[in-house]
Amino acid sequence: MIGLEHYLVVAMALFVIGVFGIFLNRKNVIVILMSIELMLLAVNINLVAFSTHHGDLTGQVFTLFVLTVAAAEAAIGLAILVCFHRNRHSIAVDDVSLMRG
Amino acid sequence: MFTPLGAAVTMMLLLRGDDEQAQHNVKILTLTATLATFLISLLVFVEFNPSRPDFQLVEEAAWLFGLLYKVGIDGISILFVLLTTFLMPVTVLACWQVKHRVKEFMAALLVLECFMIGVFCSLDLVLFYLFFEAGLIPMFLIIGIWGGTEKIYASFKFFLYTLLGSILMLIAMIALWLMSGTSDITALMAVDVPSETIRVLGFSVIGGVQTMMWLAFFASFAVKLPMWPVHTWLPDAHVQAPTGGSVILAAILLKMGGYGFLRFSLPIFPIASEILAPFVMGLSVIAIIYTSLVALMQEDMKKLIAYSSVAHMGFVTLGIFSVNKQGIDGAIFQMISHGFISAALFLAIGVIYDRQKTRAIADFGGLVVRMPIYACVFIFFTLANVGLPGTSGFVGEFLTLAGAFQVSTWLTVLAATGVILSACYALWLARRVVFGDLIKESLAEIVDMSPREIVVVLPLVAMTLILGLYPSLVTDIIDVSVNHLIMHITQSQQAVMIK
Amino acid sequence: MMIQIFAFYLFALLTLLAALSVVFARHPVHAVLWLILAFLSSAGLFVLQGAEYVAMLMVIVYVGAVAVLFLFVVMMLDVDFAAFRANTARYIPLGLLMAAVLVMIIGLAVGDWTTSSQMAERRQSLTPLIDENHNTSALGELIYTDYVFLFQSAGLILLVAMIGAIVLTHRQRKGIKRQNVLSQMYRDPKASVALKDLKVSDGNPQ
Amino acid sequence: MIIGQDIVTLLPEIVLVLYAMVALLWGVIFTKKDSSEDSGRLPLYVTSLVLFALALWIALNPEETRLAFNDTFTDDLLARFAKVTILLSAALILLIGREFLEAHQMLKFEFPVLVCFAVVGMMVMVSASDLMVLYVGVELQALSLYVLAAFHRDNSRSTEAGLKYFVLGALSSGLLLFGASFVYGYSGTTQFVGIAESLTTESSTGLLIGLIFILVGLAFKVSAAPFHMWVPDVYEGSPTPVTALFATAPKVAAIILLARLLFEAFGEALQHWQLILIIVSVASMFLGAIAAIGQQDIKRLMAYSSIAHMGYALMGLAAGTPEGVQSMLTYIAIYVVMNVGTFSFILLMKREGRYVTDIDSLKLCARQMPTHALSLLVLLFSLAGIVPMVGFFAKLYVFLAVIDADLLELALAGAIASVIGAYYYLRIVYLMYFGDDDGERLDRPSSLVGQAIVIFTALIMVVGVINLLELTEMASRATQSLFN
Amino acid sequence: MMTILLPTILLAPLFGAILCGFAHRVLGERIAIIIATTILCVTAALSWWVFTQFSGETITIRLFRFFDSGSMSADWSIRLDRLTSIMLVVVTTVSSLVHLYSFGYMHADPQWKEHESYRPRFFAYLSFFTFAMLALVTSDNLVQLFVGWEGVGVASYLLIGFYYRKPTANAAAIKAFIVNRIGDFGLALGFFVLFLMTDSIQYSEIFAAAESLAVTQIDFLWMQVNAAELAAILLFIGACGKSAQLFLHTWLPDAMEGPTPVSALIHAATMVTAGVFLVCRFSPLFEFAPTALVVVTVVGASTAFFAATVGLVQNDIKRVIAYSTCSQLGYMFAAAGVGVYQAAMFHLFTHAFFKALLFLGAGSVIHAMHHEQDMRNYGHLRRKIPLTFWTMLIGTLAITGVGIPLTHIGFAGFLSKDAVIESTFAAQSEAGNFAFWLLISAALMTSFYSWRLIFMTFFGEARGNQKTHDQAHESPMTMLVPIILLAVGAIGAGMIWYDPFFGKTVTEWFGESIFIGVGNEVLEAAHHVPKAVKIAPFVAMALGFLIAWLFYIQSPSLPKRLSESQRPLYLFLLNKWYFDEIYDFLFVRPAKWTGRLLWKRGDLYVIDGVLHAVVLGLVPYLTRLSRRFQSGFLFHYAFVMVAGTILLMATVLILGGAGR
Repeated sequence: MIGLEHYLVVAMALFVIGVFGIFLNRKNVIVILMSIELMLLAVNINLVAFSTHHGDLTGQVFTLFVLTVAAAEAAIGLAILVCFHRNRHSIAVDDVSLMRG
Repeated sequence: MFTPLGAAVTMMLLLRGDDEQAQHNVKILTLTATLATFLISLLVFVEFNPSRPDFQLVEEAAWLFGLLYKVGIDGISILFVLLTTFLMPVTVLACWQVKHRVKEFMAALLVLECFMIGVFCSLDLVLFYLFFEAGLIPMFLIIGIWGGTEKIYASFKFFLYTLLGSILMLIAMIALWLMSGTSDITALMAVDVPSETIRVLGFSVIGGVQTMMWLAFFASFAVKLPMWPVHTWLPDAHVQAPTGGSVILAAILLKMGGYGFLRFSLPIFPIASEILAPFVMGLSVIAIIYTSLVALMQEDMKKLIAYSSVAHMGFVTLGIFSVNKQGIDGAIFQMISHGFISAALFLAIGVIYDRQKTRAIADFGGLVVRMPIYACVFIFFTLANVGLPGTSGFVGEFLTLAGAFQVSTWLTVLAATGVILSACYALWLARRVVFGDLIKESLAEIVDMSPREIVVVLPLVAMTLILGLYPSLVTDIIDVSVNHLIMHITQSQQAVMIK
Repeated sequence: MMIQIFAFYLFALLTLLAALSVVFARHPVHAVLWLILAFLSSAGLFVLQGAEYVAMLMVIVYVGAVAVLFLFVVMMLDVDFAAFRANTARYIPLGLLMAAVLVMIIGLAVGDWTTSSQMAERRQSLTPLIDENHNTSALGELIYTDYVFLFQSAGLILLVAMIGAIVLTHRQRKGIKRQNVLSQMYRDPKASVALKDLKVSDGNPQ
Repeated sequence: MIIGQDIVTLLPEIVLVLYAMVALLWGVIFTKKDSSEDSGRLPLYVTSLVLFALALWIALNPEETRLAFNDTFTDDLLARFAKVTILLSAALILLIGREFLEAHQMLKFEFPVLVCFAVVGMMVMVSASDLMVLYVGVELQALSLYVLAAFHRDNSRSTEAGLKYFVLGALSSGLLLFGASFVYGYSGTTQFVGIAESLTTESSTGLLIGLIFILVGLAFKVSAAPFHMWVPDVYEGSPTPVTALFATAPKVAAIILLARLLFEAFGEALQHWQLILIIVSVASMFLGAIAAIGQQDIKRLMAYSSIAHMGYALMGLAAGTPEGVQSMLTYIAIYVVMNVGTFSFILLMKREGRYVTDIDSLKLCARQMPTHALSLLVLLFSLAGIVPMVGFFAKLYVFLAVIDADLLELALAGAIASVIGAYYYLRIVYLMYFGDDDGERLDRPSSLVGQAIVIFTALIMVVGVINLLELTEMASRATQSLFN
Repeated sequence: MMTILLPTILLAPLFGAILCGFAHRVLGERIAIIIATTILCVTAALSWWVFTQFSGETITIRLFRFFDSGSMSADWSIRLDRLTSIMLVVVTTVSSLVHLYSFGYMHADPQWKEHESYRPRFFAYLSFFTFAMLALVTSDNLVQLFVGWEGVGVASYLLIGFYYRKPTANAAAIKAFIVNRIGDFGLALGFFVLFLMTDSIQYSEIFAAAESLAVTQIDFLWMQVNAAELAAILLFIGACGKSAQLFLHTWLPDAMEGPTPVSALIHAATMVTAGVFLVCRFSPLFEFAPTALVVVTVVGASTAFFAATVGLVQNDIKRVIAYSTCSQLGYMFAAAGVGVYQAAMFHLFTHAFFKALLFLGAGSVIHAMHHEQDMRNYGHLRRKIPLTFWTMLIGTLAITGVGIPLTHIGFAGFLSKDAVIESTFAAQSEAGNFAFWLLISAALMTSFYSWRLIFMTFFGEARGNQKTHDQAHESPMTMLVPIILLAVGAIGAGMIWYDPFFGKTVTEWFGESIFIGVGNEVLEAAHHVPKAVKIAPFVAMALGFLIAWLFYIQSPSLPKRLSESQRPLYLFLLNKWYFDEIYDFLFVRPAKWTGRLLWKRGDLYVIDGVLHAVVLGLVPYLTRLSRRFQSGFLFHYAFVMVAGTILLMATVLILGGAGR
């Protein structure tokens, strides 16, 4: 029987992969953004799993909002990225960092 | 009735001073204000009844979160208030030659005066702290803006050093306040701070909470006073500060530490004071000998006097923590007298610094040839600094030593060697600066003190002599208060013993 | 039941595999494609749990909008991605270590799973029982009643995203002539054409 | 079910949103397409006015706690306290930032609109009594701020700041969400009240871990160490008015949200989060104090300063008592005033017509503009927590609460950090007053509003000593509403 | 009568000093110094009147309140008893004569440039000194005594350093003050002991309690000692400092840098005898402190001997007299030490006359020789300055103790010195015997160096700068009159006052001012010593004279040969037993060295070093660290965040929420 724990484990793995992805792709912002999307996905799996388990729709409602926000985040993130690219002609955030210290 | 009025006068002046364009007017106004404050304090003094041990002329108002705005004076504080108000006009006069940003300078002085009076009058923990620390800001500015070449180092050292000390006190104050539920100093004296031995970080602390709090307060006062080994800010601050700044610093600001010991450490933490008195007295003696020796080798006049101040403050702590009549009387007297003497010495150094723009001892010599009046004044205060009988310096030292002798002969003997050493460095200074033949080219044209400078110094001479010949003037005022204090301490110590 | 188990493992493994591939992909375009796979398979997981609406939304919003947006940007920016791969290996051990610790900690939470005894009493949105109502309609009922305020706020977030995207990326290029239909339509002949009486002889050099 | 009362409760937010939309429409319609002129001057003023009006309105609301939307939205005194602070600071910052924005051709009508949305987000945050509301509020605010950070889109620093802020912000909200999902899972509810109930019976590691994740997410928002890394870069890169905004309103929102979350939902888990808060606040205070010393850019310096200040505010929360919250509220309100004042001074710093932020440019500006320098001096001393400025009382109050909660060591750490911190404020004072007489001078300040605000806040710092403007009273009532 | 007179005597010199010191610009120099001198003369006359009229009953006059701190309270007041009256006479007489003398001596001092005003200052100092000295002798409590005690120290400091252009004078002044301070240190501690034990600083109460002190133990430093002994010894340390007794004597010879009248007044007649006065004043205490008395005797006798040996070889005329002063003071202490305070006072009294005489005479010689002080450059001055010669001769006769043995006829020194020597013998104690022999040998040496002085100065050939010799001339009358007056005193003082001081009426005369303990029969015994003892000083004196005559008249080359053959001894003596060098090595240099060490190492290196290590080292290091941490790399930031999260979680989970 597939219990709640299974889903939680999947979500956990997904979340860790997302976090891991951020470190791994330390230059490519786009992949970093995708990693964040993965983290949000993990959250969604968690929420839905809990929701189903509790027989309570709140989790799913939450998921809806997470989805929405994720979309908005993606839009804004990419917009900023585009701006950044226009200014620097690169999306490698680590090549030159103007601000440090 | 008292501080507010003094402060109001100063503040009012501050605002008007901002509008004044002519520097001269600013100076005149400041002088008037300080004189007025002095007069007011004299009036207060007249109204003050020295035969009562409690606080008088108390003003009280509710303030922030349960704090009080409560001011008042007793026999001890009135003296310091008078000292402050007396010295301020002198300082203002001494700074007459400030050319650079006069307005700000005078404003800083006035604000400082207000805070200093506040320290000596406040009867509320936090109010005290407020004034105690607020004085840092104008002083910081005075050193920083009008100071010498290394003013930045000196002012930062001064500020951060004292801030670190006082912030620890603040923590203890808060704890004390919460523990006792009152921030009223008079009420606090009746509070019995627990003194059972506790364990902190694996060490058992005798005197428990009292000791911890006492140490926190001590940190602040010791830095302010300053005691060895946290005295190193003082020489730097003095050397860099302008003459007026040095005067106030030495004459009044240092006294806040001693006043704090009398007002807080002793009456509120009697047990801890008893436990730690040997420690403080030991430090005092180290301070006396150590700084006297160091003073011996100084090449800068102000530094020398600064170190001598540290040594003299060593006598103060020695006296205070011998907790007997002579000791405390002597300590208070020493503070007052040091107020006059060190002020005068810094003024004297200022006089020649104004002329030569140097303070190195080696740059002077034989001043007596061209500046007889100056030499006279200088020698007078040097001798007063040495503690010559007949000047106020003697009474304080003699009484503190007499007081300390009742507690520990060892310490007294050692401290008394400081008296010898003080003669060594002070006379050697006089010899190198004032005596000898005038051979330095640069000094050939130096002129004697101007009438203004003489007017500045004269009151100090007078006070030094009067207090030296008739010390009862001071001791009568503090008599009842000090007796009360000692009685309070011994009673609470006994109460604990019985328990 | 077997099918469910099989489907769960299929989708779960697919999701994780896809996620790993996203992270390790050589080319961002591949990463985006892997991301789409991850989304799709997790939508499958949702379906397995009876959250059909969320699953559908997942496909539409994530795959249809977000992933495509990513793809679009990746294409648009036209970055040389080959250079990005250099010396990332150094950080893998550290990343792995942290991942491991994270797994342990979250695992602790997961392992500690207990259901509160009062859980049932505290359910906020019991109204549409899953068995009785369809998932979508139940959700709809919730969203438009209890959570209408949040729903509207989420709308606001989208609005902000829109404004933000426009503000940041929309450029008013100077010197580019655009067709302004309205201004063309409202163009007043009187304003643009001036009729002037010319004297007969004016044009004449005579 | 939606009932009128819910709407009424939410009315200020609704009004603000409606206004924002109107402004947006107005901008879209009336902005001349090809004019190079910035179009935002009017909306900016109007927005500022609206924010003021709303603040006034909220302040005059009756003193009662109102719940809306199934108790997911709380409008109590705490929320109102925060909202007024947020609205006022945002309004003031709009005013002082106008000149800067115009000078950099950034005064588009979108700017005030985005500020409005951010403010709405913050208002939602401080009223949130539900994890979802919390999340939505945070995101609404955060997304607007991401855009604002990158608003100077032709400036690579600004966009870099935006990018950094965004990526890290997204990461933090990911963590927060993950935590929220756990909390939901283990307590079965997203409502604070419900969470609190479930905690009364049992507490599980799952809830604890969820709590920590949420705390991390919010700590990021309040820029507490070690989640502060974005702060200096973003502060430095963002346009100065935006920086000013970052330093004030969102901090208020986040920390009050934190307070509500911790006390309403996790009040029972005090001993767990107290430790976290202690660690975080000590780390923030020391890091803020130490790292600021080496800074050359005043915005960056203010960034570290705000990290340190948040450490003190968190310290108040860490006390875990009503007094602690009260002290935190007082602290944060004073902090906001000080920051508004300081930033309006920073926005006056111009050299040869160009805005500068390097500290060295302050050299001897006391000669150039004595009154302002004096005001800044007062503000800096206040920031450093030195008597007799109001800033001292803020710290005093926090220490008071903390010591009352028997966390003497924490207070001690705070005290020592404040001494270290005093150094860099003094450094500015030193530059202004004692510095060498070389280098170019700053221009005379031009913005009247800015000048007025600098002087006014400085006055508050001094005059406020008398009774702290009844702030403690308000904070105490706000706290009571939290603990009812 | 006394109640008006005594304050007048006390305060008049102060008035004179102030007038002379500050008002001379208004009054004119000459008038100012005349006023000061007149005042002093009047004071002296009044003092003599008091001295002769005084009944012996102790009188105390309170002036005004001085000191008030709990039980430590005292007034400014005057206590008149026999001791005081003697001192009054000594002080004012010598002082007034010195004032007078200074008129001539200071008239044209080559140390000063034209138009420099120095005389009023000099006279003011002199008058001030007189005042301080009077305050000392008239005090009725410890604090006032201390005031006078240090006051004379200051006056001495100012006067020794009077020639402020001369570095040696400044150095000598400081040395004098500091060595005195060391004595004062002991004195002050003695006061503290007395105050601690008796809870009072009034003489009367302290004396009343002296007996009980003798049976009280007190913890002092590491030991437990008898309170009376301790107080007495500490007081004696003070007396040593002021009276230049052994170990604290080094300042006195150097003090000769001051003008000669000063030497006469301060360093011969008055100030240096304050120590003796102190011991006599505290006789009630000392009588209960036998050990302290032994110390006093031994130190006094040793000083007498030591100073005499050094005096043998000195060449500076004033230094010779200075060492002789030192030596004579030793006599006085020896007398006091064996319990015959009267003899000490007697010697003090006579010594004032002849020593002042010698100094003033030497001053006259110096004046004549244009401030040349080296005796090797003198010689054959007998004819040039006859009056000086004769008076000096009288002084020498007085100091060497010429008189007719076994009678009471002789120069002043004869009577008093014999009294001292007899007393020591009569004490019949080990210390007394020790003192007796030392004093006898010292008497021999005294005779030798005094005659050596006379011979080198007035006899033989004229040495040194011939021109100076040619211009040598007798001093003006203002200088000669005081000398002559003193010479009269030096001749007659001993004979006139033998009875009251040492003879039959002694006990009644001193009354209660000197306390003689029960069983102290030394005074009585002194009159009945064997005849050999009575003659011994005379023999020693004669022997000394003969040797001197042999050395300096008969065969003037002898001293040179002797000094070469006994070079180490000679150098040892010439360098005053190397006391200065040893002190320099033991105290001065270590003090400077420690001072520098503490300053550079202690303050600047350790304390500030630690401070800097923290403020300028640790904090900036952390700052740099934190700045490096703030790398600007996005992934780095994210890493820190996640790492922070993990660490927080780990902490919380491990500590299990052990927040409280």
